[in-house]
Amino acid sequence: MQVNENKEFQPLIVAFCCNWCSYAGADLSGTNRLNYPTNVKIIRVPCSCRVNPMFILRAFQKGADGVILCGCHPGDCHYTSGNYFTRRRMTLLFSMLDFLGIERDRTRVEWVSAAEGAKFAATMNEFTEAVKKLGPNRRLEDLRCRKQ
Amino acid sequence: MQEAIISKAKQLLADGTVNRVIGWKKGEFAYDITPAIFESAEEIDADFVYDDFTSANVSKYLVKESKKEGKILAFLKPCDTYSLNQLTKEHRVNRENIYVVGIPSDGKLDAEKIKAKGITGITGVEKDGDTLKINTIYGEETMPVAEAMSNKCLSCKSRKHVTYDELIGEDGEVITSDRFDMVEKLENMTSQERYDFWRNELSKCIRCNACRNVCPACTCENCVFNNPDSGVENKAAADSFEENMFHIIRAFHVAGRCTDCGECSRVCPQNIPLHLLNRKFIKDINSLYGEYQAGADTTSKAPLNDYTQDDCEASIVHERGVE
Amino acid sequence: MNTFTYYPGCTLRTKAKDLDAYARSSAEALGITLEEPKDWQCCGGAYTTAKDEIATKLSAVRTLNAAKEVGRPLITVCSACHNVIKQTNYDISNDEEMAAKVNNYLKLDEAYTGETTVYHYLEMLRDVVGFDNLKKQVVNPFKGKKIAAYYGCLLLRPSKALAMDDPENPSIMEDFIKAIGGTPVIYAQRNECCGGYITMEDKAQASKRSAKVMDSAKEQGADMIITACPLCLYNLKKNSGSDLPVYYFTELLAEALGLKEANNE
Amino acid sequence: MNNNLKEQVIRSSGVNVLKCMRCGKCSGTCPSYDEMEYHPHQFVYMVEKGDIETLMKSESIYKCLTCFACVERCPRNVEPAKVVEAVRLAAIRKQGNNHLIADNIPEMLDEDLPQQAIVTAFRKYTK
Amino acid sequence: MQRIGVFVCHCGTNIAATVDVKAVAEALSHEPGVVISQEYQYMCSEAGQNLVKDAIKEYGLTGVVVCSCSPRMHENTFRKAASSAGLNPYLVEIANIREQCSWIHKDIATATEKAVILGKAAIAKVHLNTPLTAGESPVAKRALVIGGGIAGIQTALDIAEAGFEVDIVEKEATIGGKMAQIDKTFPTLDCAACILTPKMVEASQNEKITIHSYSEVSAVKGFVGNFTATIKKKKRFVDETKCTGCGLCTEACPMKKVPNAFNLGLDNRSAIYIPFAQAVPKVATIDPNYCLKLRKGDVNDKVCGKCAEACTVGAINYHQQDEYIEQKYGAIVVATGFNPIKLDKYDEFAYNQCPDVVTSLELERLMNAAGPNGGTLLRPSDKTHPHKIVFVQCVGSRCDDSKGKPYCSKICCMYTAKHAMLIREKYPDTEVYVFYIDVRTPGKNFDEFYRRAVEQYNVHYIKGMVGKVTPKADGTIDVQASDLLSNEQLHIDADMVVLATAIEPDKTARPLATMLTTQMDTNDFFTEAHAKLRPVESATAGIFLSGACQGPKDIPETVAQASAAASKAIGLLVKDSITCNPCVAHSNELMCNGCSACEKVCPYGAITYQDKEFRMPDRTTAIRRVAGVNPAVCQGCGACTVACPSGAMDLNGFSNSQIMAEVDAICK
Repeated sequence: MQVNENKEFQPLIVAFCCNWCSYAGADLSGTNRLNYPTNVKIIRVPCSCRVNPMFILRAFQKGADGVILCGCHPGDCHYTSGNYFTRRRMTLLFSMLDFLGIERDRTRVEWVSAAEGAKFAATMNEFTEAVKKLGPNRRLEDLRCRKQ
Repeated sequence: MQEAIISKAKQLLADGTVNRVIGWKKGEFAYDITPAIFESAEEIDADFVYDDFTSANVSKYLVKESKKEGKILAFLKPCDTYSLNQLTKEHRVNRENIYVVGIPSDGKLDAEKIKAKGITGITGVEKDGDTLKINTIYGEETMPVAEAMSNKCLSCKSRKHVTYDELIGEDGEVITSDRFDMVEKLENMTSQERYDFWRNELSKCIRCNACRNVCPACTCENCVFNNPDSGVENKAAADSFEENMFHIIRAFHVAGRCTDCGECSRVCPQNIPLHLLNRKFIKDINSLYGEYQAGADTTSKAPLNDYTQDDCEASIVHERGVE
Repeated sequence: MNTFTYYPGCTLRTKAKDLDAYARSSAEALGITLEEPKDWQCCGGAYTTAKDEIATKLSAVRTLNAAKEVGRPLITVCSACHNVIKQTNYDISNDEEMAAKVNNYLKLDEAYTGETTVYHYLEMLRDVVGFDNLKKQVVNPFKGKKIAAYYGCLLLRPSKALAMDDPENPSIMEDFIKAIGGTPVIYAQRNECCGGYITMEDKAQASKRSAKVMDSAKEQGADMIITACPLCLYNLKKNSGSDLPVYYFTELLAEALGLKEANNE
Repeated sequence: MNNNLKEQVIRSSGVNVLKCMRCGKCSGTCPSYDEMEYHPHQFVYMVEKGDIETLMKSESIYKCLTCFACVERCPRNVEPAKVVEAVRLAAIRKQGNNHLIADNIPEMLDEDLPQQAIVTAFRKYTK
Repeated sequence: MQRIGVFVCHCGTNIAATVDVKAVAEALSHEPGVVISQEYQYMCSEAGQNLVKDAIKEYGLTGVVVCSCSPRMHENTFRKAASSAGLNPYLVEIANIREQCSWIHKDIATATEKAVILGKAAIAKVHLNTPLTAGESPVAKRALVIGGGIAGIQTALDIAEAGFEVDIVEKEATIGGKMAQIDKTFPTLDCAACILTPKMVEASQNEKITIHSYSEVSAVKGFVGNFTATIKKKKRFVDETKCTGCGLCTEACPMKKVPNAFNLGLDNRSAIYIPFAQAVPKVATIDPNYCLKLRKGDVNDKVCGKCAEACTVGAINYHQQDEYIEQKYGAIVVATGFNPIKLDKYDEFAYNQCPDVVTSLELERLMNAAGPNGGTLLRPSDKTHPHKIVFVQCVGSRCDDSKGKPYCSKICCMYTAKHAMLIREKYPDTEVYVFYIDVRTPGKNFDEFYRRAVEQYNVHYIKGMVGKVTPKADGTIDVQASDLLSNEQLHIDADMVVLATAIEPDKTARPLATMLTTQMDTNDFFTEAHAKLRPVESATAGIFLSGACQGPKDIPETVAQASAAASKAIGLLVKDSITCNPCVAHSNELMCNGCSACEKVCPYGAITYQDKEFRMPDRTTAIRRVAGVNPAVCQGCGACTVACPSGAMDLNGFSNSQIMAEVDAICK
């Protein structure tokens, strides 16, 4: 999180991308020079189903303002079924975070294929904008008051 | 009831069906009942207790006990049988080494609730219809049973035993409960209100680990919070990550496996309604992936280890009514 | 439900009273209520595309804002008004800089940023009434009449702003003609300009253009030609030198619905 | 080459003349082609070169029907009609360059002429 | 103590122009464990790789971080380099500061800042990397070619020639593709059928080649060397093994008014049909949308059945169902080809209004001896000889994105010259006009060919574009166009107008790309692994590209690429095994609960359980049920790692602690 009084709030976005579709999609937006903000930092995972909810919580707790998870489209998982598990896991995790009063727009799952460089860039632009609007992530970082 | 149970225990020990019994014995106070192992009729006669304060679920003890030599007898209330089934399904207990006697339960009492009425020095209780007679060292007091009933029993979901070798009394039915009411109430709050609620609750946590230790789903050989490779190890010098996220991670770990036995909230010394986190998952699973009751059987696939091609997208969370 | 804000425009108050009167009576018969905003202004007749022309766009924005305030879509019938208002609305929705400038001028209580939906009367017939429903209500069908629809340039272009129909192969007026029982005549010049705008500047050119349109329709065997634009009607009638009759589409609509006599009384 | 004028025309029209691939389709579709000295594609090209004054002096700027055929059909989305209008505006915005003089109007009128003809003429040819 | 080397690549100016590489190297040199941090112009070059190798030896590196292009590009290069210098290749990590940094950002300060963070994340990860050893996996000695046009046929023939089994999957009833519809070919003007049909026959007769016509690939699973594809053989209601292609059924069929797709709807065929005389396989197919019996819905109904009566071998089967075949392949070649675009958006050319305005491919059929007019060029509207023909170039090509295809379709200039020449040759009384923007003829003998059209055949080439096509009542067509050189607007009274329609990839390509996890550009052309150096491979290992699915191509180029793709596929198929990914899951038995959660989510059945005896801390022994992973079967998706409640299951190369370390480094 980088906040400067005079500067616009710049959120830190962590993007988990599966190696086969979304990471390749991110590469393609690079190859096609499709801009998205520097706020987005990508972590490569073999499949979206490798992403443990703990990673997402960890990112938030360490100062991320938004976390997005990208994988192959349902039905197109390189490993056949990984993203179906991801879908259930993340649906429940996001629902729980919402239940705890964490802003919904800080989390997102997007299916981006290796051919969708434009979608990747557009998604990252949108997501960064949405998180920017929310301001810094304080709630999840501070869900539990520090002990006295 | 206590007599029936004790005689059953002695009978099964005597005929060699089992060589141990897991039951309960009194602690320091009358309402302080804890699980205990009995190996002889004498021990049973001396200490065995089963009364309205006996709520502890003994299934978790069976993880270790069922791996020992010989069969062990366990008396299980309906809710406890769900826990045992779930453990059986996850290969955590050796079901063949357990002799289960199902016992009925019409709800257990919460001593804290009685004490909250200003009643102290409790030596025993007696139910008389809807009225609870409480014997104290200062004399007899009364209060409505419902007001002394433990929270988890107030929202009881089933009076049915899903696994047993023998029953004492008649078996009950799965009942409709209002257990999701509080979850729903929270869901209907604004995000800020929910946040304030949980921040207030979770800040009370002293990380005593009682919730984890009592949970019949938390039976890992080594808890992730003790696993140096997990990245969330609970170290003295650890940063606040594990501290902050403990309850979310714990709830997620038991999602789809939690039978909603309510033990976590019951044992919490800070009275944090931890069961609401579990119920939220259960409610979501029921509404998104179809009704699922963990522990109801030993063969079904856990919802998080399963999928359909037409599952909803995670964006369903974002699409819910805007506050 | 079926109430719309209706913008007649200045020409429909004077030289094109017919276009207006038939439109109103037909709408009523079709169960549509058209409500005129209190004080509308002339739309300016031609849209100035220049980015640095703001003042000329204000009157159209005022009309759009009036419709926004009552919360109803805006219906126009004159092609020129429609074109100006629709293009204004498109640009104000898509060009933030222009929207900002316009709102600086107007100082409305709430900035106007393109909230109003604008329909041409024909679109209302197609999308609200439905040509099938219209067909059911026709009492005097134009059986056997070969009718040529004249779109001109204003109804269709630029298509990204007007978005009414396929700009090169439109069908909305042909479908309308079928609904009122006539036989549509397809001819190549139906979406080419008649030169109406230039009639004050270069009458010869206006004549040449309009003759081309009329000849093209006639060549394909049309009995009459219909339009939604007063300027086209004038130009095609006056300057083309052709004897092919030219009508407003609303006149045929009213006649088909059996309302023409009542109107003329 | 007049860079100020070129810039003004480009800004006012909002057109990126560099997108033109010089296919000439605008001129192929223009209904006023024969009336024009400089044709739509030449407008685009001459603006690119900065040769604006020649265009401003030409009668061509008053011959465009604003029918948007060139805009609609340009494969490169260049919108030549907007360039023509921007050049025309540059011309008539100059002092005393109104192309339509009010006193001349009455003689042009006839009983059927819709007033939008007059309104648009003013809008297009005067400042 | 870790000794990590960091190497920052300039990639010429690709990275260095937007990322201050010196600053990145400087910043990363202060990270814990980093003993050397350098930058260099091209890390992937021999010299760059030597930097890494030398540093490994000189500093005794225990880990290497290369800040460069995508790991999908050069991870292997640097792993090999490390390996040759004695460092385990899996102790190398790549920070992607090109595709995911310098190429998408403009501001040097923020891009540099991001590059440093990406570098730090890679360093944090490499700290936790462990040496891994790759196993091997066998290669299935069979190739799948998707698409049976000239590209697919050539690829299949070449692969078969090398001795491997090949399956061609073609969605139409016959192989041959677009080339079968073409009349003559440029620049030699030889007849397309005369050179194509022998190849079709060769393919069908080659023992190594199996042709699945009227079929689609419905699913692809697996990975290089080990793909499993499901092929859907669509029901054609004719038993392929019995049908002799005699054609009696097509004569018997009473439903004769079916638009003939092979002739692009310019004439009709029967509901049961053989696409054309030289079709391969020469087998009839029933079009269920037109067949009187099949349209009824109930095949047991006593309607029609004329074809079954006519068939002497009993090949007609109205009850036939789709059939699914599953087959293992080592390599897959995509050859899905192209189609002309739909012309709905360009109706100023009156394509939808006038039958005498045709596309170039339609003209091919109109001129073809097997076409609707038996090779005599007649107007579709009234079957008269056209005497004035106008060709319009670049219809839908070279457009702004909002108006059409942004690319040049490449083949139109040449085939238009061919058409013009053929018409002038055959009908010298016909005037031919070609409206062009540019005439593009790069290719051997191409410009000479175009010059012949102008100089020898007197075709009128006019620089300018047609603006409006107006069909007139007398049957002629007014073509209004600009002549840019003479600065005039022309009107030509034409009898026919031919539109050089842009070409686009086949619509089946995009879903296929998704299925194959291969990349596509925004125009749906498959993206090659490297635009210059790996033009026939996709970025996904084992998937190769052949023909126009990769970009517009003429026939010689298509054939060249088809053979290139074949040789790449052969290069893979000759190997008995390929090194497999060592980044597989493993279970920490001391932590494992034996709960089976991992087993339930494993798509490969790589996890099995067994009871094992363990010595407990109290010196007793206990039998516990624990999970084990078969590394040869595991593909390393990681689904099990998250399903595991105790964290006993972890993934090599992407371990919990490695990913957590990356998260921490990024969020610091």
